[in-house]
Amino acid sequence: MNPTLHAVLVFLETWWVELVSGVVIVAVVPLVAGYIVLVERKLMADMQARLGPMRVGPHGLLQPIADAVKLLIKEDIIPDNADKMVFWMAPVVSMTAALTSMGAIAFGPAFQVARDINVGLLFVIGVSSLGIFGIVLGGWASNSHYSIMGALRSTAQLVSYETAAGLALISGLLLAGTLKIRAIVDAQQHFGVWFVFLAPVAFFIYVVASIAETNRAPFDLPEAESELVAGYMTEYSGFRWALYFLGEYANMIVVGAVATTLFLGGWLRPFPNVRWMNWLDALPALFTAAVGAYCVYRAGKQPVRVQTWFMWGVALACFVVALILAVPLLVAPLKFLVPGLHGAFWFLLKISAYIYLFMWLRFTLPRYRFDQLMHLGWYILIPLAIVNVLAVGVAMILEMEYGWNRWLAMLLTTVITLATALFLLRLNDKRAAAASSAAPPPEEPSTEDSYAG
Amino acid sequence: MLDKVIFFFFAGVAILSAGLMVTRRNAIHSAVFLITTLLATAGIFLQLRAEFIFIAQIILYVGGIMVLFVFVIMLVRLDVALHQIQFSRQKWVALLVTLALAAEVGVMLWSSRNVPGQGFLLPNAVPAGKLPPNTEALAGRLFDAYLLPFEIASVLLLVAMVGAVVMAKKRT
Amino acid sequence: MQIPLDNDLTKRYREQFGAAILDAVEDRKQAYLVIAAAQLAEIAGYSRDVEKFDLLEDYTAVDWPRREKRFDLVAILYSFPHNLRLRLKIPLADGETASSLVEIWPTANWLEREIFDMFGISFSGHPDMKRILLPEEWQGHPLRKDYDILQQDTAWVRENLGIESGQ
Amino acid sequence: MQDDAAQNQTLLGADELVLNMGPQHPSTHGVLRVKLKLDGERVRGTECVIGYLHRGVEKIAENRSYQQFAPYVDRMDYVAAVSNGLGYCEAVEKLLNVEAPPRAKVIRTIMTELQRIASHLVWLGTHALDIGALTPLFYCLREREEILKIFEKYCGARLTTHAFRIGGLQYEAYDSFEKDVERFCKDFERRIQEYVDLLTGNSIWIGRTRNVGVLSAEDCIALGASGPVLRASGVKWDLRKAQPYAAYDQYNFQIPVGTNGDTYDRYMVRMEEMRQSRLICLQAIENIPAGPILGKVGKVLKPPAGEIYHSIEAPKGILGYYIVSDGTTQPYRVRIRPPSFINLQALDKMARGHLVADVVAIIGTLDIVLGEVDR
Repeated sequence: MNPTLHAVLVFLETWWVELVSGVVIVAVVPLVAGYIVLVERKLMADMQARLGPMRVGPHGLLQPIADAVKLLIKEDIIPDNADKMVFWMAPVVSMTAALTSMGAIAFGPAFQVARDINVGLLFVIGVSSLGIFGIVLGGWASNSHYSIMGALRSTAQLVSYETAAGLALISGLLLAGTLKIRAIVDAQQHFGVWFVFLAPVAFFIYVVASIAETNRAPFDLPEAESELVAGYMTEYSGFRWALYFLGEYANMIVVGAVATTLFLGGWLRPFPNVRWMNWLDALPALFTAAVGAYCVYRAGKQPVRVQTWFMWGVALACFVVALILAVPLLVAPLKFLVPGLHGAFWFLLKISAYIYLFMWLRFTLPRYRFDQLMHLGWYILIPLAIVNVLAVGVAMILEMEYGWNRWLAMLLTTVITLATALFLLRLNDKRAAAASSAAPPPEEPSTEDSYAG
Repeated sequence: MLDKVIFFFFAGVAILSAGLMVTRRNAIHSAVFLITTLLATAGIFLQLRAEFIFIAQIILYVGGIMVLFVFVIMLVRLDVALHQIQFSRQKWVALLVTLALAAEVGVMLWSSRNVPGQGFLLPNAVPAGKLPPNTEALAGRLFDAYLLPFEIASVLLLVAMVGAVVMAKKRT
Repeated sequence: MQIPLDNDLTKRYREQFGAAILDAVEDRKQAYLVIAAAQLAEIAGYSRDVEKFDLLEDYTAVDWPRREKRFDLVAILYSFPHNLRLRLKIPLADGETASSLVEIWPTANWLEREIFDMFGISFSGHPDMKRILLPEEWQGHPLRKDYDILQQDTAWVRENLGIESGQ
Repeated sequence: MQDDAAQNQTLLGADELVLNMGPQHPSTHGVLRVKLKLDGERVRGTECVIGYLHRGVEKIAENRSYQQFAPYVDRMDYVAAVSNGLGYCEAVEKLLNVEAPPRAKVIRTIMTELQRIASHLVWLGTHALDIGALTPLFYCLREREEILKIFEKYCGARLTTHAFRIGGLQYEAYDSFEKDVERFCKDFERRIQEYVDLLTGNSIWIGRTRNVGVLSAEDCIALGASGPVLRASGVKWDLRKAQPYAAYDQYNFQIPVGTNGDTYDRYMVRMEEMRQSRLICLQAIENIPAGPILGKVGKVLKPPAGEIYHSIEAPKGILGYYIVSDGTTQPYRVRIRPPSFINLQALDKMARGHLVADVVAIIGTLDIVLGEVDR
């Protein structure tokens, strides 16, 4: 046989799962991101006493597709004085980084592209942090003041909060004792408890830092629309802009997946080791079936016949998914499918909850100012994260060397870190009080550089 | 076969972008090519199954140091640099140093041609399963055999960091 | 309905500035003093510091093209302590400059620019005497009674469209 | 604008960055252009470029009869058209020496106070949006909608209402007017609580507004800033109390004042003003006197020669009309003292030394409407 052909065949034989998964990620994530946007708009509308998108498809269900088509055919504007090469490249970098890092994430025990990479979690974090180059270079290449200010803010913000996020992750990794994603989840199964209960402070720090890393409100300063118009993407339009947008939402999925893997038990169902809670296994199927039933109920109330059909279609899809989730439970020969399918369900559910939290915060909170953001990162989160890492380390030594009860040891770390947090906040208040009592006259610019760090 | 293709791809990218990095006039472009070089090198590390080095390269050099590089470059006015002389004129010295370096590398490669497990130019890759997981191996080494040097190094870094903070505070 | 005014306030003003107070009138229960432009700064300073008219509520002008001094500058003062309003009228001929009140009431800054913009009265000692509402290249001052928009319009049409007139 | 050499030297020794904010910018509330001189993100000076919306309202007035000009004033501060109309009608009435009948005065008061609430709601929503809180805007617009519905039922228009006529009112209050107003006021108390829950205690909100854009009482008076801006710096002064017009002397209400004169105080003052306006409305609908709604004015208005200055407490500050009559049917000169125009002058003083993000908060807290700034 031709050696080249042979090599190709061997390659395909060895790697076909990974290749297919990779293609699926690249193909599906943009669609998912589009629908996350729709969900976000719908939720925002619901919280703001209005309806949100209603025109395209029943209840606006086809809105993301309409948006995508519009963005694709929109004129692609490149400013005259822009640095063309960098301007072209920047959004692609953002998007690529987010999608690549998704390769190492395990969406359930069965769905992972880079299976045996030894540094799984580090890979995800490291590669997703490369997305910053897209933002910085895009902001620089646009040759606009707003863009470059957005880019500068973004750099400072990411560098600061990545530190806090990394330290928070270390607390969790100490507990897991490995960087492999699968092993991290296994460790939680072995412990019989999600790490969020053992290291709640670390989880909290990671939540805050991950909001900041994904540039979401209340930390969306790089693109703060009321100050910097759109920050680094001011000059972008059409599909390039859409790439940034997709990158941002893909990043949300990534940070959600990291938090889920490390702190929320990955694809484990709640109470994974408690035998009498096994009825929870039926929940995924019941849940999707209930969604389907609701769609059937709503189908009759649609004003237009097309919409009724559409609702029936959605209901049907839900029932099919429910069936897929239920059949392996009931039919013995298919039992081997259960962990994979249900794992994926729980994993996606947890990510969704995490992203929902992001959205909820966005609709509720005002935006931080840049110096306040830096202050929060450097004066509170980072010291807190350092103390937390130390405390968790000490607790683990207490447990392993001195045979302390694990819960007692971990409770101690939490108490210690919370006390530190209180102390830091007090310190912070004092500083703020001192600053306001000194009341610097507005003409006198303070010498504190808000980009410090 | 595939290994070779991947290796030559990464190596080619690394060398090409290194050359471009040196010759670009625009500092941001240089930075972009430096990033590409570093990423390509990281790719070679990954191919060698040195996963930890790979990710350390990406997180520290690309994600950390290069971000700060770009950050600083953006704060500096580029048009000033455009009018300055790009290369220093000591071409002969540079040539001499390059030749010396090339000779050293050549001698090293030539002398290792007979060492088992390494070829003249293309080292034979070790099969995947044979290597111990190198993150754990590295950690074991660092915190076991080389604990003291490791700690000394970290104290040094800490001192440098504190020093930088003190200097920055003094200036303002 | 204009009647001459002779209350304590006007008496104090007359004592202080004598001939500079050209007239004191009450019109529909509202008082105004007509003062000479030369003394404007002193009278304004006195009004703020002694009579406690601490707020320059408004500052504007009226054009009377047929009069010898065609403009009236009108400053509307308000006193917080006395809850009292007073108008100062300053007759001004075309081309004459008034002294700026920015030093006394910083709020006069934009108001004087607006008067300059609309009437073409310029103020000496103003930190930034230029148009405020209309573009820099605008010709003429629209609130003058003899202002003609057609002139400007025709000029614009000639320059930009290359035809004689748009009307 | 007193730049000296030392101030031009920035922290890094670099040149100042001049950033154009506007005329098209999401948070300049219209077509305002602010040239910001920046050192990094710190503001070293501002310069407002205005006039993009200039329509020459004062010139138009000279070519219209007194009645014809009344609808034009609605287009100045278009989020508080009723207040503009009240000021103009009362000024012309003073010029004519007539007075509106008591019933008209009370209905005017109710409408104007509703308009004040509506105007403050627009301010609150957009101000919160500028600071990054998305949700209050929609809550505010929901309540404003109720007010606009009352306006619509009363006079058929929602935004530029032309609700009043010189001498009184053209329209009798519709049948369920009192009931509608009462229902709105009853609901509104609960609604204000929603805004308070979202913003007042929120530490980010406090962080963004406390000590931002401080304006002392002296600065306010010197710069002519009026309305809530003046009251937030501690001056307990309100034209509705100081020189009552319409029917304000009949009702009990408080003048809220702040202490620091910062953005947070202005927020608190306006929130309290909405509550007070609600109380005024509740008092007023209890007893609307019967009687005619239009005073004795002729079909053709020919005020005797002379002049008048009349000002009212509009939602944004002192709104004054200086009208000169030469005895004909058309005003000889109408000068409008726009509160937004004069309050906007304080921007430079307030913004210096703050960050770009604060400029946005300060523009929001000044509550300007560019239609009125430019006229």
